[in-house]
Amino acid sequence: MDLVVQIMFGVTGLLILGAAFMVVSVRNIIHAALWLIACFFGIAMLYLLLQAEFLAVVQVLLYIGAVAVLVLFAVMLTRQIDDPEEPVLFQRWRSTLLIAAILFSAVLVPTIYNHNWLIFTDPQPAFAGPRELGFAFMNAYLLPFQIAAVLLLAALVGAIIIAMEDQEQRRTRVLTLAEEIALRREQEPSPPTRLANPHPASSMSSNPTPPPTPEQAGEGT
Amino acid sequence: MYDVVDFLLNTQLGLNSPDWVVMLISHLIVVGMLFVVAPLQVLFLTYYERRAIARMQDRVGPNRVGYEGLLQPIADGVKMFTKEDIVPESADKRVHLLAPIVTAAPVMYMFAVLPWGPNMIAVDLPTGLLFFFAISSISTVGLLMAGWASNNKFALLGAMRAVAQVVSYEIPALLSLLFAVMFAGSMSLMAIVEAQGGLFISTTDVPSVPDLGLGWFVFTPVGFLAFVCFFIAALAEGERTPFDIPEADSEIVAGYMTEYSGMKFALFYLAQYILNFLLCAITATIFFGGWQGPGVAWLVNQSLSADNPAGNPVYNVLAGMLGTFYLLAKTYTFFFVMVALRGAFPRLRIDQLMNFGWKFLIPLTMINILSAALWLAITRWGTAQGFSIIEFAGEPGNLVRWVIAFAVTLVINVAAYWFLARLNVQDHVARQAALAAGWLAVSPPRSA
Amino acid sequence: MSNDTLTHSITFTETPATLTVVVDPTPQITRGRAVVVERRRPKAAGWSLLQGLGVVVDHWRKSFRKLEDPTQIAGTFTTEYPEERLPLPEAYRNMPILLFDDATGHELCTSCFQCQRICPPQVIHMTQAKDPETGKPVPAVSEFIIEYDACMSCGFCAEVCPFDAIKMDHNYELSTADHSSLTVHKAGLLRPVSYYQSIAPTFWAEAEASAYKKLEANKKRRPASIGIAPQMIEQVKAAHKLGDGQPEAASPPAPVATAPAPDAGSAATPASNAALATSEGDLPTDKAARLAAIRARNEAKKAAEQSASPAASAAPTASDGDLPTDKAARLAAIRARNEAKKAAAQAATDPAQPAAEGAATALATPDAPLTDAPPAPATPDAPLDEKAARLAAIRARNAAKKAAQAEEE
Amino acid sequence: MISAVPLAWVLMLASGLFCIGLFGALSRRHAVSMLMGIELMLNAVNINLVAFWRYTQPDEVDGMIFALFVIVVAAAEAAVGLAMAIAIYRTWQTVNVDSVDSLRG
Repeated sequence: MDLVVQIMFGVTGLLILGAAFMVVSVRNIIHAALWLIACFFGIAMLYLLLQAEFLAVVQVLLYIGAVAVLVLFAVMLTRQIDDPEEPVLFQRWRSTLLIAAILFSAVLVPTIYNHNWLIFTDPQPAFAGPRELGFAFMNAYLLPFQIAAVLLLAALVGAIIIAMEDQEQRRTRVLTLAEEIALRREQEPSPPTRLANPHPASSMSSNPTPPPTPEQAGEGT
Repeated sequence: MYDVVDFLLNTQLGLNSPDWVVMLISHLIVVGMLFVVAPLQVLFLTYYERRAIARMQDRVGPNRVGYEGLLQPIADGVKMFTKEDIVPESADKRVHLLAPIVTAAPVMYMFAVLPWGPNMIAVDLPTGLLFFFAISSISTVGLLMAGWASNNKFALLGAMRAVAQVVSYEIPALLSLLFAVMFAGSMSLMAIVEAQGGLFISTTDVPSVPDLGLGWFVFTPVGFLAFVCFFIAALAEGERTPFDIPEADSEIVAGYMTEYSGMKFALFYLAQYILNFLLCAITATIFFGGWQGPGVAWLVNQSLSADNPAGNPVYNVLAGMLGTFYLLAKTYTFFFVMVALRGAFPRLRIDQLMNFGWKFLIPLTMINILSAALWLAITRWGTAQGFSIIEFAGEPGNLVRWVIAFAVTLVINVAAYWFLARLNVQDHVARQAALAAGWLAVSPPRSA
Repeated sequence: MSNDTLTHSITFTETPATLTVVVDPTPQITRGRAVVVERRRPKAAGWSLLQGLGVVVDHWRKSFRKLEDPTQIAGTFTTEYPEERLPLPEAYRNMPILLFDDATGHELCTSCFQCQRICPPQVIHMTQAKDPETGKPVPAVSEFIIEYDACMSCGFCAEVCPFDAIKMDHNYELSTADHSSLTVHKAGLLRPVSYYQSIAPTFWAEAEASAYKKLEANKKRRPASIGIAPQMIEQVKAAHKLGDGQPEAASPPAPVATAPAPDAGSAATPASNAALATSEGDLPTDKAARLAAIRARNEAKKAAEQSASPAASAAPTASDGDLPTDKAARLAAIRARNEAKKAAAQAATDPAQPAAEGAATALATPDAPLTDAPPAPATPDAPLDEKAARLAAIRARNAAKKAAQAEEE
Repeated sequence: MISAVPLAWVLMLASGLFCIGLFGALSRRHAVSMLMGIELMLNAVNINLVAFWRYTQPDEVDGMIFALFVIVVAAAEAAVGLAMAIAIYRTWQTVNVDSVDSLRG
């Protein structure tokens, strides 16, 4: 039984580390995001191995269902033509690699191995489940819980404000052809021959408001 | 299933198999059954939908292949599987291949926590409800992969739309389900179903009501509002009309499925219909008592169990069959409603969809959570919880308390609905007026 | 511009009972170009959605009965096609057909070429019949071909026909896996008048009335020369004799053809007349024979091409010009006979088979005397057959020669 | 799990993940890639928290609570970070962070 668990742990660990490595090394950013999802999935599996079911489910729901999808979405929104010549990494990547390797081999590993951990060795412990979590959130951790909620709200509003397009730059409605033509005519009343304007959008942005007709001026749009 | 396999292997055959072998075999059997059931459901649902929508449009529907066209889905399936598998030249081949798998696999996982009958559940996870929606959110990744890997603008647009829609409607779906977790005190779907025994009043609210398996949550104002909200959100999650924006064929061909053919397309199709089935089933489970219905509780009482060693195992089978029958009947009823909605309503625009979700459904479900809390406080709390005002109505579990809770939550929910609807309509009217005032709803040019 | 002209202010006011539409008669320009339609606010948000759903479910509920008349707004309107069919309107037209008289078997077509001329896609082809003795053209058609696959169903041919001989059919089930079967010959085109009368009674009545009117006028004008065509007199008489025994309705709508035989007297033996009147004539023989000849040519060509090793020895002899002994040609003749038999099986008459066989033998021995070829009933067509067969044989020889040359090279 | 896999293994896994994430966050030029590196680091921390919870105090909820808070913060960070990436892209038409250097003297 121990061997089975060890094999499962090994597979999960390999999945996590391998996927994480691909995240930082793959050239295509979409592939990197997909590897990130694989890594998150491996971490959820690890949580299941660690008997933290609730966290595993939350990991899937929040990281894969929300964060990773958000990342993918953002990548697709900021799509640009990849220049194969352009380097993926900074010039200084060797030094950062060195820093990370030193951190791992000289600091983290010796610390982990030399510390004597206080291990709780009850073979059948009473696990804290979602019910206990709920009680803890409502009692001992109420204030942090509220603060986290406010943080989330702030992040939501902030993200919307940062990413919001300039409302004045865009039309709120798709015009019909008749409206489009009439609008163009209103904008440039003199040459009636220029019906087939190839760039209506650009002409729009240069002069977004039609000159107000008398009755419109009265209403104050 | 574990008991049955254990009985067969160790008692009948005397194999003395270890624990984990029994568990493995029993799980494999359950998984195998589910893997057979799921495609069969899809086959039936496609037929069912086509017949029903045809009737709604005064047509007959497929009735040529087999008796009344019952074999039509099989013919369609054969056609689908024999088609050529086309991968676009400039597609990202590996992601293109992976996308339908990533879309279809999570949907199969969702079967794991669906209770089919009393004690008939693959895994009774304590976090079942959360698991259900967590796993379903993985499918969106598959949609994005499909849209991106196809290297087709329609596919990408469809995927973007799908993800925006599914992610934003997951919020009202989960928020509207929170009340069930509060009522049942558990996220396990089995516990939620078991909390719905009774007769129009859940036995967890008033324990003295007779258990006819009709104490469905939908009979409370909280549950009803949550049901309406959840069903709308489920339509959006399952990409059903009127929320089928991601595959709006008049605008973006077939959305993220545009570049798929043959088996891969069939996988998408399969995933979609299984998801629809599961959403209907989860609606039935959480709001309409799942396998609960008249007679099931009686059969369960007669059956063999650890508490009742004198019971007859025939009743176990009968209870399971009746429970499954109730669940499937409810599920197909909801699917019929989905089909009727498809027949009745036109497709929404994406901005209408977002407005509806964020400005109407989410506030409404939040207010619904408030009234769910009130319901719990009124029906179950007392002096011990510091809520001594309610003590005049008697002990917790009293019918008077139930009536008070019903009235209070009804008032709150109706008022919330009315207020939010009015707010949204006013907003809409103001926008329309602004649009009517000029060709463009542009504000005056900036002074800069 | 037009923006300013289009503005009525329309107001819908819904009273409990009816919906009245109030249209302001004075056009007034309000807010530029918008048409303002004011509707009553629904009772509650989402109420109209439920109403819409109700309509759909109502249709679903009512759809289990059939739609009987168009005033109903719900009910299944599907016509389950192969089992049920909608009655076609009389004026429905699909493909042109040729008519012949039920009683006499007289074809109405006089080979005037009007339809061939007017046909926009030019899919009508016809050959005028000739008097076998004098060689002069007679007002009848010996072959009539319509390519159904290219026909556009315009109906011009039927409109232009002065003798009501060509009409538009109602049959629309023409799909076939065999493309060439859509080139329909005269035998496939002929329908009795009673058939057309059954599908389009009014139109036929009109046609008949106008024809009688014309006839009356002609009688007045040229009383002497009106009547049955002289070459038809004996046949008509014989047919009437027979028609006493056979009810008219029993005559099947299968093609009946009479030979444009000018010497009716010689062919007027009872036997031959019976053969004519019992619905199968000698036209199929003519057709079959020619078909056989054409096929024989094709077969010969094919055989010569295909039989590389066995015909290799025969090839030199073939190139010598000794065609009748040529193996390939004989093979072709045998095949032609088979084809002819098959064709004759369709016609299922005794006279057809000998004629076809005669054609085949004529092909095999092109120098055979004329008298060998067709037996009595087909006599009028014999020269035609002979000619065609000989032509085919010559062509077959040429094809064989060419094939042999190709092989030599 | 406890008897089969020592705590040090899980911590090693987490620290390895952390270092990979650190490398990614420091050396990728794409803004979203940097965010991904940060997500990896946060996840490594989460693994640690859950491992400590499981190995030392499975009957208490503190480890899970902290992990949940980390997840919340990570979600907020991802939302704001990606919004910034989109805003940057809209202004500069690129998301390579070293191209966004208008403050450089």
